[in-house]
Parts: sequence; structure tokens; C-alpha cells
Amino acid sequence: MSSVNQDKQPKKDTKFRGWLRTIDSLKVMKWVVYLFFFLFLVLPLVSVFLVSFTGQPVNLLGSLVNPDIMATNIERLSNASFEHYSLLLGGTYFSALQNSLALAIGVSILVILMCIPLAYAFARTTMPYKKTLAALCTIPLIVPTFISAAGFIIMFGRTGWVNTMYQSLGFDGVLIDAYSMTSIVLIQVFFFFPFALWPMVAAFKIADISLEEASNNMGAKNWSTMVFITFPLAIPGIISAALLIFTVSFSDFGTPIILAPDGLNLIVVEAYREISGFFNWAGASILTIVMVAVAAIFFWLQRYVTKNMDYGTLSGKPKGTKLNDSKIVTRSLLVFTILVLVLPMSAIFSVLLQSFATTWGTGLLPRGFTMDHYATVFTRSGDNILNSILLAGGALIISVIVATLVSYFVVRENTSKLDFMSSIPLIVPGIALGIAYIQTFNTAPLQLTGTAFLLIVAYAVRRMPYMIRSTMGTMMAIKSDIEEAAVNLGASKLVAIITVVGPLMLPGIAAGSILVFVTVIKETSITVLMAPSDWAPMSLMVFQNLLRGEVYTASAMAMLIIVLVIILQTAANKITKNSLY
Amino acid sequence: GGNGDEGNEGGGSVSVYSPETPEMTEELAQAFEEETGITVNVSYAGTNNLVNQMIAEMDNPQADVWYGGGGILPFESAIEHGFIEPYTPEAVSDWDVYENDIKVRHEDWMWTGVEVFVLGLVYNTELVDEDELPETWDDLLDERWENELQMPNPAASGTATLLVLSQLMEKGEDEGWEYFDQLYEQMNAMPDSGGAPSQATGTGEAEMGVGFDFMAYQMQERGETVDFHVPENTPILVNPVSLVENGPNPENGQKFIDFMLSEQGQEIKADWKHIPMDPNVESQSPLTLDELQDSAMDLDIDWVVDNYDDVRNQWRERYQ
Amino acid sequence: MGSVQVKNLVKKYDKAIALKGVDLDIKEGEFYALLGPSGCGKTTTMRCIAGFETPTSGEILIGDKVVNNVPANRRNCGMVFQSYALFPHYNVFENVAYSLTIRDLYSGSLGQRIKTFGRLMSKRLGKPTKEIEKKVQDALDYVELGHLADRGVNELSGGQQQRVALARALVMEPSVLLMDEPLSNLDKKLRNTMRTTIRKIQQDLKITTIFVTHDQEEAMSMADHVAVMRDGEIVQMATPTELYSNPKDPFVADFVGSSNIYKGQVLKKNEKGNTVVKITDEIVLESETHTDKSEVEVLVRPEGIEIIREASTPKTENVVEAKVKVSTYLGPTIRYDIELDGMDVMVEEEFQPNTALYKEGDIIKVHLPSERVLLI
Amino acid sequence: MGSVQVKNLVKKYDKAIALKGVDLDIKEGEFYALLGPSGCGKTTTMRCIAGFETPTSGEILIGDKVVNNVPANRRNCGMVFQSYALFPHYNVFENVAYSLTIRDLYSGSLGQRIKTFGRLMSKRLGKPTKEIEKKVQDALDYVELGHLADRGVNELSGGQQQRVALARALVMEPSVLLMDEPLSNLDKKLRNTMRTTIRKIQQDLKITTIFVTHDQEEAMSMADHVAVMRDGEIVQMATPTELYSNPKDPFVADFVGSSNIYKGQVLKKNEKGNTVVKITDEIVLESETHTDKSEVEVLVRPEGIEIIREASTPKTENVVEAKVKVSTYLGPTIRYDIELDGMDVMVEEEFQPNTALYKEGDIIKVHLPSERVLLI
Ligand SMILES: Nc1ncnc2c1ncn2[C@@H]1O[C@H](COP(=O)(O)OP(=O)(O)OP(=O)(O)O)[C@@H](O)[C@H]1O
Ligand SMILES: Nc1ncnc2c1ncn2[C@@H]1O[C@H](COP(=O)(O)OP(=O)(O)OP(=O)(O)O)[C@@H](O)[C@H]1O
Ligand SMILES: [Mg+2]
Ligand SMILES: [Mg+2]
Repeated sequence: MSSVNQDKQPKKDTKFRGWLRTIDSLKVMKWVVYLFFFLFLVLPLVSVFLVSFTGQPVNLLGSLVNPDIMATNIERLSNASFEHYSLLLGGTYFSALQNSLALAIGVSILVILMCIPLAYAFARTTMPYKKTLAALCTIPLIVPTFISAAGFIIMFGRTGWVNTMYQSLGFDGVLIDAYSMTSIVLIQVFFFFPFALWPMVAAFKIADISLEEASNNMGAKNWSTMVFITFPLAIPGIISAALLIFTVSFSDFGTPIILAPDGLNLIVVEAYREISGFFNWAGASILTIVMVAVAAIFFWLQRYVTKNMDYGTLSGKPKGTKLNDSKIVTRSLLVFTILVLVLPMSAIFSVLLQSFATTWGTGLLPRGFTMDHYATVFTRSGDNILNSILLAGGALIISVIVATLVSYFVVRENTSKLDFMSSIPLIVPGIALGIAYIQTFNTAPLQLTGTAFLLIVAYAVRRMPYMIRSTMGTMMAIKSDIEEAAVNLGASKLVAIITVVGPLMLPGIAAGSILVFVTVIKETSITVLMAPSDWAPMSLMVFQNLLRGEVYTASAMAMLIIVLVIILQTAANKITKNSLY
Repeated sequence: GGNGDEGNEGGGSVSVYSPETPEMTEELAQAFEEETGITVNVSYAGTNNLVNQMIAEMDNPQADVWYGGGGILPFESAIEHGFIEPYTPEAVSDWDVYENDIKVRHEDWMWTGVEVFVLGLVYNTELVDEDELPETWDDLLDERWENELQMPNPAASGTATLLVLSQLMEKGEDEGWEYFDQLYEQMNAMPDSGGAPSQATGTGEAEMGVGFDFMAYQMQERGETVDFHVPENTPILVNPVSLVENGPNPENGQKFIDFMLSEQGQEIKADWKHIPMDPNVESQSPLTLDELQDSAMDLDIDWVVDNYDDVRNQWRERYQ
Repeated sequence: MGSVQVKNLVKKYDKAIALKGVDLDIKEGEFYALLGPSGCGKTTTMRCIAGFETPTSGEILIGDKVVNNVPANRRNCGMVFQSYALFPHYNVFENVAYSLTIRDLYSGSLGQRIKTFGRLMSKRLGKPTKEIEKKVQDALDYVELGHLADRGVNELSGGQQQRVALARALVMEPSVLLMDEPLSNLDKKLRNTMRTTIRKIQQDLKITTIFVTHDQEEAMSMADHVAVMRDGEIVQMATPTELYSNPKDPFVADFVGSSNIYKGQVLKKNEKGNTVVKITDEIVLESETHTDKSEVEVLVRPEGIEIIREASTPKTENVVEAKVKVSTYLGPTIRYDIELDGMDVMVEEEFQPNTALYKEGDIIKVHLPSERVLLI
Repeated sequence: MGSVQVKNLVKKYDKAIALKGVDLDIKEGEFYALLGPSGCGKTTTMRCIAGFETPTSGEILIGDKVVNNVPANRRNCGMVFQSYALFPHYNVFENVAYSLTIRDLYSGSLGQRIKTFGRLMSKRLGKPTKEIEKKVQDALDYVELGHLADRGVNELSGGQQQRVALARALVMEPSVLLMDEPLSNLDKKLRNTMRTTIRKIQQDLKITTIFVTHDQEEAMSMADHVAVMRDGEIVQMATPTELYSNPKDPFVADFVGSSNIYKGQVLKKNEKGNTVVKITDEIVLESETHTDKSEVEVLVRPEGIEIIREASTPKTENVVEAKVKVSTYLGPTIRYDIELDGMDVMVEEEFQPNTALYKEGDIIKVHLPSERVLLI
């Protein structure tokens, strides 16, 4: 809106004004976005990179203003060496990388296959109980990884109730070995699928119905139309979602660490061990760099594949939407959806039971039931609930604004740099990012460590990729003529984006918001490092309870988070009028 | 967080980073506040988080005192990173480096022990009879325990690395690794977190797990059916406190450390089932320093510190 | 098998009633044009026939079979969409080949089907069969787009896209062909060619065709029958000539060609058997139309009015004086808006290079031949 | 300030050159029609002027100012998109009100701006001002859509959508108005009304207007000047009359009206000063056109050919015998495709209800008046 003010001021200082006139509001926003990423992403990441040589903190901003810090930093840098890179030559890291890739690719494929029917069901059919199921399908997201893995163990552990029942049916051994790669895959698939589901729902949502009609008209049965028209048009969204799952699985260490199968060897676990167990910053940085490189390759692949898929199906000749109401289709999708939900819901149910348990030993059921844990939670953490909402809300606002702009720049102006840059945080382990933040913003000129603001920014940066992934798919479906019309009618590009592109992206934004909000609410790795004590959110309490071995209180807290998110989500749906399902 | 709030009526404030039970540190803090009028801000998080945070804050430290970390290993590595500084508390200035075969302070007073931790076995009393309990660490190889044990993963946890180091030191490299080849087969899982095996024992996922004494006793108090068993010749360590280098309130920090080592401070620890350093304070734990004397391993801490990374890497090479 | 019958078709939307009871009876192989003002329900009617809208009530029969419950893909109705509806992920060739490839997918051996499936997923997974190649190329050549077969559909101009949509529907040789303004974005030349092409294919294959157009000339020149719609209802169905010379009401008359329409009073029949109608006190006209009414609508088409120049033989009956208000040049013709005893009248005259044009304010004499004066 | 100049505009795409050097010079307040076959680059030219495409080379001036680097929203060019480009999330009223609301957003007090912003985000967040309400309602009434103001744009018929697009561009009273086939989906009646409306608004506000159409009649009747494009180049720019009577080449001649074009050899000038041209051995015609060439293109428009019936006075010069091949009824006129010494010729005759129609195979006599025979 800079143009507004300029137009009103008296016309003097023409040279400067002339220069000003060449800037449109969108350009300004672009600079703001770049500045944001530079400060809160590039700078911390560069320090991560430097740390891989020094093994010690590097404070770049501080060095600029404080000669002392400059001196220490220079000294640290002068001791820099490639020594730590020899880590990479060891066989374990290479096999860790292989394992991680196999796991992440496998999980992505499974999740995508599972989500295609689900997404179709939510976006394009009149499946019964859609709203309830939609709410249930977001719950797995809300559950902190530690809790979901714990829930899984309550079910499938050696003394877990599923196995107890299994054995009482006369079988030997266990149904699924809880401490195995199989169960890691299962947990990741069934608890991470909403990451892909909602962006994919958005992608299906925005399709042009008349194309499907045309296909049917030319003799294609419904399934062929699905396979050859609906599905390919949603591919940009699907690939985007697959990438999301890939990175989430690739960088998840909660599940593997809790389940801890024999010979567990994943790159993110290694990075986590280096930094958490042994404070080997250099090693962790190097592994982080490797992970970022891997992510880069996959991003490049994604862009390469979707390069020519700027289909722009949402055109300026608007058409209504129509939902598939074939009984066979909706019924079978209903059954499928329920099947998908069985595992996560039982795990959550187990956590629920645990939250009411006095203690739960080897028996099928807890030894006794009590409300004490909830009482503890409520007396101890009333404030934490509010903190969580405020922090997550703040992060959400930042990510909506930045993600909308980034998607726009990426799709319309082909700035893939931004796309890649903004997606790096997906891969960087939370603890590495948190540490990078602390060292970067620990001193003047930008002393932000310990403020709620920095925590919000960190949340936003870390979770924004979810938003970007899901808005990007929608953005690609919006034909540029609509936006051109807005500009033609006098709106600056920025205003056109806010008033026309933004609302059309609502399905994508809604999908992304769920992901961002929920994952911020449960975020722990950054929270633990950065949350100021008077801003401690619920997730921190869950984590601390776990740390103290107070699993029952942690479960109660986790249930509380779940309930809270469901309430908020319902409210949000009311307000946005269900733009998603 | 944890930046010292300036301008309190008393003597200002002190910022303490501690991974120990917050209720306990809170109690310590309150007692200290009453005594001195200095406000205490306790930041609670896992040891690794706190250490990483302190490393990251090195250019502008926010903490004054760091207390606790499941033994001395994190403190030793902190010396390497250089974010703690020496301080000799008045009350214990007469301590030798080793007391009763236990290293109780750093040679240069970089850290000072405030309580004693014992590495041993946490077991589920519903699943394990008392007379079955292994006498020695070697007895763990008995087929009774096949797939019933858990220990933390030495590739991640200091607690477990301690066990590995102690056995290697005891048995020598070759025999030591042979022992672990077999022990590895006995485990049903090796979680990364030091406390996880104890938790698993509580729920019956494992019958017995490797852990520290206080873990078992605290769980016991919550009503879990677990108990702690000390095998022969086991590593016994102190849990230290240190002054953070260039902290915002160094004098208050020193006062807080003094307080921790005072009788009053030691009593609070004893109440929380930690074994106190001060022989005048009665231990509330079933274990006492005197009894432990026999089980204590002759642990060469310097050797441990020197071989730490090496052993961990070897473990990784062997078992992953 | 390709006849189409629509019985009392009603379609209600939330906010509007689009069709209020449409009846159509189209014989096999007939070419029907659907004509009517914007928003009168043409597209909706088509969409109901094709199976994209569920009628609120009414029956649709294709070849004697009620198809209300037959899904769209089994109706074998080719359709050219008003919005083109080209598949953006396929190129021009693939778009046109789609229906043929889909057909292959549902027949043949498993191996062939798998191959066809692959081809539908990506052109890199297989070559189209010779037969498809030929048919598609022919269809594209028909619409003069043979050279753009490999172009992405997003890289075409509006008219080119429309022609792809047309080729795509023609290539499937449907039993009923529905076309929703398939030529609206083409220039006149191309449109003429396309008309001939469509008409030829339609005749060759005897495809029952329903053609929506907003262009009465197009409707007249192509169709066997024309149905004129208004406000969700069919007003008149007739052959083009009949429609033009015997419109059922002023709306139709006006719609199928621009007209001057006035209210008139029937005075008497004169000696020649012509009806004498009074429009204003000054203007009394004779018409050859026979009527029993006493109040009628008098209709004179602009090109039915003759401007009498000096050279012409004087005619007495139905000759009136008028004042030129506007003259508009239309290429082959000139249109004069003239004032005739206070009434606005449109006159169209063929353009002759060496005839002087009248200007605003000129007073001219016009003749309204009795055989061109219609009474409705 | 509203003149438009385009100098040597070139636009290359990856796979095609859309514009090969277009020059236009449009005075303020002029109404220019852009005419040309599908795919010739009309839309691309418009998009370059409006600022949506960056020209590969060339300059664009609006009101003496080079605007190549001026962003689209500052050019004040209203545009009616070929694809309508309606905002699907706004209703009809909001679509049309958009430009006015945006204007409000850029002026007024902060409080008002916030209100306006709210209104843009959701209609629940505020009422439009009286002034906007009135202007929008007027614009909608102009395009006969006043009653649909509250309808969602996806609940409109194609023609209704197009009219919303038109109203949306008109309401902003731009200094340059670009219209890309704004009437293509309307029926003739409505189109005539719209033409008058557009023309009236254009005249009232003196808006420089560029109008793309595929309909030469539309171009002829509305425009002050017509530019004919082919293959990314302007072929001829002229007033409608000039274009029709003095086409620069056969392409233009053919494009602005259907034509019979043949190659001919100039034989001599005869006593009347007419040029005598030989087309075939049998057919030798006289033309009033003066020419210096010896090889020419001979052009006779279908309506320039007269069919000689018994009653007519016999004319000797330029009278030939021919055979009727097809007769097509076009409403006001009849078209005969006839064969004339092996050549295909189109003849158009006014339809007279009581004149017999010729049928296939009939032998007729036609007269090609020398003043209607053009030599190019
Ligand atoms: N994005 C593009 N990539 C490649 N070629 C294009 C692209 N857009 C248009 N073209 C080509 O440029 C030429 C001019 O296109 P343009 O849309 O200007 O035509 P037009 O005159 O408006 O045609 P119509 O009357 O059919 O709308 C066409 O041949 C078209 O195929
Ligand atoms: N989804 C809808 N909801 C409500 N009304 C609708 C909807 N679709 C169409 N209409 C209305 O139904 C009527 C008929 O629409 P239809 O599309 O059949 O018109 P049409 O004859 O094809 O017009 P055009 O020539 O302008 O394309 C119109 O008045 C339109 O506004
Ligand atoms: Mg229509
Ligand atoms: Mg065009």
C-alpha cells in the first residue's frame, strides 16, 4: 500500500519520488519476506554451517557490533578444521543415511497411497459423518510423537493390551513387535498421514468440475476420470504433500528414540545423539548439512517434476462444484476412513486410559483409576494453556502472511530459491535450529533470546513449510487471469493478492493452518530450549513431565491438548465456513 | 529464559539451570530465598538441553549456577567447552579429590559434588523375585534375563556409556567387548534416554533395567512396583554443581552453591531420596554411603573422560 | 437409436428456476439448433441431456430409452463445452485422443489395456495406435489445427482452444452430439468453414445434433430445425424458413432477425384480398397476411423496406415519407434508423459503391411492400 | 492522456512468435477494432498494452508516456478478458464494485480505508457506499443484469458471466478500454443492445477503446477505425468503409466480408474507361477499378452479384450463365453456391417471400456489375 501514501503527498523531491514510484507494494513485501528469511533463517543456518568447522557457537550478528565477540569468534574460526567431516567417512553414517532414506521414502509412498482415497472422500464426496471424521483425522497430528509412541507401546508392547488379548486368543508371541522398524513405519504412517491429507484435500477441492464432466462425457467411467483427470490435476498438490511427509518422516526422531529397536541407525537420530548426548555440535552440524543436502535434492526433484504443471484449473469462468454422492463410493470410503483411524484412535484411547490410571503395570488394564493427574494438570498449568494458544496464534499469523506471499512468488514469479529456503526448516532438527537461534540472537544488536517474540518467530519458521506446502498446491491451481483482472481494475499486486488470490487460496490456507497450529501447540524441541519461563506452553509441561517419568500426568496433559485443539478447530471451521471439507 | 531479574529488594537474583526434579529445586530455592533474600530463577529442562543452551549462550551467558546432570560426565565435557569456571565453596574447601574412592570434586574445583548417584538395576517386583537378582553385572548374561532387560543406548546416553566404560576398564578391551556382545543379545530394547529403561520396567515392558538409584525410588514413591538393586562392583558417582563462567550474578551464584552444600541444603536433598554428601545429614534413601562402600567400583574418572568418545564410537561400529 | 426426446423438463436451482418445462422431440440424425437469449436455459437443457445435471422433474429419452438414471459416460453424447473444458495436463493430440483411448481401455486383451492405461498416464509410456493417430490427425485437420498437435492446450489462443474442444467431441463419433456455442470465439471465415465441416460430419455420420448458438444466422443456415427458447421454455420449434416467415410471436420474430414491430388495428380487407392495418393515423398499411384478429402486431423486417430513389418507378400503396436519424455502415449493408411519423424504424439496404449514402436529417421515401408486412 | 501508440511490438513465446512487429497509433477517444483470424495475436497485443505480458521488444505509449515499465494497475486500462476472469469468491455486485472499492481503498481517511478493506474481505464486514451502490447498479442495468446483483458468479449462464465482465470494466471509467471479444457469447439482439451501450459510454466518456472481435460486422458497425491482423502483424488500418471498398489485399478483402476471389489477366481498357480482365476463356469481365498491373486479383462480393430473373431488363456486359450447386437459407438472405465455368462462386440475394428459390441443378444467369468488380 505504499503507493497510497505516495500519491497523497505533495509532489516534490522528484528524483526520489521517481525512484519510489518504481517500487510497488509487492516488491516491498518481497524485500520484507527476504529480510525475514535472511534474519531468521539464513543467518542461523549459516552459523550452523560455521559450527560444523568450529564445533563452538558462532555469533554473527554480535560480531558486527561487539569487538570482543568478534575477537572470540575469529579465534574460534581460526581453530576451524575439517576434522569433524571425517565423521562422514565412517560406515555408520552412510548406512544411517540409507536407512533414513528408505524409511522416509517408504513412509511417504504408503501415506500418499492411503491419503488419496481419504482426500477424495473429504474433498469430493458426500461421505457420511464427514465433519466428525475430519476432526478425527486431525487428531493424530496433535499427539506429541513421544505420546503416540508411548500409546503404541501400551498397545503392542510385550505386556500391551493388544498383545495380551492376542495371547489370550491362544496365539504365541506378539502381534507386532513394538520395538522394530515395522512399528516405526506404522506409527509414522498412521500419525503423520494428516500432514499429507489436508494439503491433498485442498488440492482436490480446487479442481475444475467441468473437466471431469468432459471426461465422463467422452465415455470414461468414474474411476477412469478419477485416475486420468482428477488425479493428475491434483498431482502438484500430491507431490507437495509427499515431500512434506518425506521430510517429516526423515527428520522425526521421537518415534525411533522411544521405540528404540535393535541396531537403530537413522541419520536424524545420529544427529540428535551427537548434539543431545555428547554436545558434539560439529558432528550434529555436519549431519544437519547432509540432511539439508538430501532435502535439497528432493526439492529439486519436486520442482523438476511439477515444473510444467501450472495448470491453472481455477479459471475466471467460474463453475459450481458438485460432490460425488454415489452410495457405493461414499460407503466404501467411509469404511476405509474408519479403518485408517482404528490404529491411531486406539493408541490415543490407550493414552486416555493411561491419563486416568493410578499406575499401569503388566495387567490388561491399569491398576486403578483416578482424576488426580487432571487435577495436577489444572492446578499446575492453567496459564500454560493460554500461553500455548497465544504462541501458536502468533506463529500462525506470521506463517499465513509469509506463506501466502512465498507461494505467490514461487508460483507466479518462479522464485524457487524462496521455496527451497523456506522449506529447509522441515529438515533441520528442531534442537539444531533452536541452538542456532540462541547463538544468533543472544547478544546485541538483536538480543531476542528469552523473549516470546523470538519463540513465536522460531515456531513460525519451523512450521511454515507446512503452510507453504499446502498453499503452494492451491496457488498453482489459480489461473492468473483472475489476478490480472484485479490488477487491471486498479488493485496493486499486493492488494490483488490480499483480496483475490488470498480468499481463493483459503482451502490451502485452512489446511496449512491446521498443520501449523497443531504442530506448534505440540512442539517441544525448540520450546524446551527457548521458552521463557513466564511463557511456558503446554507442550513444555508435557515434555517435562515425561522427563520426570510422570507419564500419567503427561498423558493427561496430552489429552488436554487434544481436546483444546478440537475445540479451537471447530470454532475456526465455523468462522471460515468449512472451506476445507 | 532465566535472565536474572535486576532490582529485587533483597540481594538481587540468581539464575539456576537444573535438570533435577523441579519440586526439589523449588524447595531449595525457597529455602535459599528465605535465608538470603536473593530471588532464585530456576530453569528446568533435560541435562542435554541445558548444556546446549549454555554453550549457545556462551557469548552472553544467562545462567549463574548449573546443578545436576546425572553424574559428572556432562560437567567434564563442559570443561572442554569452557562455559563453567572454578569455585571453591568455603564449607568443603578441605575435600580431597577422592573421598572414599569416589571422586567428589574436580581437581581445579570446576565442579563440586553435592550428592551421590549409584548405577544399578531397577526391577519390577511383580516380575522378579528377590532371590533371582543378579549378584554381579556378569550374572546379567544368564538366560533368565534373555530379552527381559533394557539399558540405555551408549551411543546416546551418558549413563550407559558409564556402564560400558566401567566394564571395559574392569575386564580389558577384548574381554569387555565380548561381554557386551552377549549383553546386547539380552536386551529387548535400548532406548536413547537414560530414564527410559526404568520407565519400561515399571510398565512391565522389561523385567529389569539399568538406571540410577533415585529413579527407582522416586517411581516407587509414586506407587509403581519397582525396586532398586545394587550389583557388586558398580560405578558410583557424585552429582555436581558448578558456577557458570561470566554469569550475570556471580556472587549470588557462589552463595547458592554454598547453600547447596550447607547442612540445610543437604537435608532437603536427603528428603528427596538423594544420598547426601554431608556425613552429618541422615540419608532417607534405603542406600547409605557406608553400605555402598563395598559395592563401589574403583573408577578412574580420568580414564573414563579420555576414552568417552572412543568407546561410544566403537559401540556404534559394533552394534549398528 | 440416436433420437432425443425431452418431456416436460424442469430444473430448479437454489436461487432460480432455469427450466420451466422444456419439451423437445428430435428425430435420429436431425440437426437441431437451440436459440434464445442469454440465460434462457440452453446450457442447462444440454447439461441435462448429457447427464451432468439431475432434472428436478421430467423425462429424457435417448433412442426410446429413458436415460434419467444412466450415468453420463454411458450416454454416448459428445459434448462441446461452452467453457471448452480442455484437459490442461494433456497436449492437443492427447486431448482429442482421449475418448478413443478410453474406449480402448475398456476393450481388448489385458496386455493391451495395461498399455493403454500407461498411455493415458503419460505419453512417454506408449505410442497411440495407428488407428487413433489417424482419426485424431483427421479431426485436427478438419478444424485446421493439424500443425499444433503437440502444443500444450494452455499455449493456444481462445479460438484455437475452442477448435480443440470441437475436434475432441467429433472424433468420438457420438450418437448424440451436443454443442454449446462451439463457434462463438471464431472469426466469420473460420466459422463458415467450421459450419460446413460440422454439417458435413453430421450428415456423413447421421449424428443427432443439438447445437446451441446465439447467432440466428448460424442457426438458420445449419439446422434442420430450430427451437427458440425463452425463460426456460421452448417458444417455437420449426424449420428455419418457417420460423423466419411465420414467427409465432413478436419475440420469435424479433429474435430470429432484427425487426420493426408495432401494434396495429385491422381495418378491413381490400379488393386485392390484402388486410389493411392502421398503425398511426398517418400510416395505414396493406399486408398479404390473413388474420382474424382485430388487434395485431405488425412486423416489417429492415431488409423488407425499400428506399425509393428518384430513378425508381413510383409505387403508391404503402409508401411513406421518413426522416433519417442515423446511418450505420455494416459492410455488405447499410442500416438507416429512420423516423416515420414519430415511430423508430430500422431499414437495411444493400451497399452499392456508387449509390449516395443518406445522411442524418435527409428526408426519404420508403416503400413497405405488402408481402413483407407480417401480421402476428 | 488516453492515446495509445504501439511501436514495433514483438512478443515471442517458447514455442511460437505471437507478435512480429505490431504498430498501432490510436488517438484519444477513438474506437479501434482489432480484427483477425483466430491465433493471429489479438489477445497478445491487448495483454501487452494492459501490462500483463512483457514485450520481447518494442514500445508501448499511453498518452505520450512510455509505459513498458509501468505496472498494470497504474495504466488505468479497463479490460474485458476473453476468459471473463471473474472473481469466483465475490458475487455479481462485488465483482463489478471491485475497481471502485479498490479506488476507495487508496484514498480517504485511515478509518474509511480500514472499512473499505473489511468490505473487500467479506461483504459481511461492511456495506458499500451509496455512490458505489449507484454506479454498480447502473452498470448492471446497462448490461441487463440488475436483477442478478446478489447471485454468485458461478450461478450464471455463460452470457451472463460475460456481461458481468463487461460491466466490471465499464464501471471503472478507464482512460483506455480494452475489450477481448466481450460479446462473443451473447445473442444478436443483446449484442446489438450492448454495442449501442458500449458505443454510447465510449462516446460520453471519450474513452480510447480497443475492441477485439471476430465478427467483422461488429467491427464495421462500432469502430472508427479497424486494424486487420494476420500472423502477428497488422495488415491494414483504415476506416470501415475504406476497408470494405478498398481492401489492401485479398486477405483483407476476404476477411472483412465473404468474397469471391480469382486470378485474372488485364487485357485492355475499353471505351467506357473500364478495365477488361480475363479470368477464364469464357469469362471476361469489366471493372471500374483502375490498375497498372497486368496480373490482378479479381474480387466480387456475393451480394454484388445479381441474379437475372425473367422480369429484369437484360444487361449484356458481364452477364454469365451458371449452375446452382447449393442453396442455403440465411434468414434475411439466401446464399447460392454456383458454378461458373468450372469456378466456385458465392452469390447472396435478399430473401423475398414470394420469389421462387432456385434448387440444385438450376441454370441461372448472373450479372457482375462492373462497379462491383474490384481489382487488387
Ligand atoms: N503461452 C503461450 N505459449 C506459446 N504460444 C502461445 C501462448 N499464448 C499464445 N500463444 C500463441 O500465440 C498466438 C497468438 O495468440 P493470441 O491469444 O494473441 O491469439 P488471438 O488473436 O487472440 O486468437 P483468438 O481469436 O483465437 O483468441 C497463437 O498462435 C497462440 O497459439
Ligand atoms: N448453479 C446455478 N445456480 C443458480 N442459477 C443458475 C445456475 N446455473 C445457471 N443458473 C441460471 O439458470 C439460467 C439458465 O442458465 P443457462 O446456463 O442454461 O443459460 P444459457 O441459455 O446457456 O445462457 P447463455 O447463452 O448466456 O450461456 C440463468 O438465468 C442462470 O442465471
Ligand atoms: Mg450457456
Ligand atoms: Mg484471443
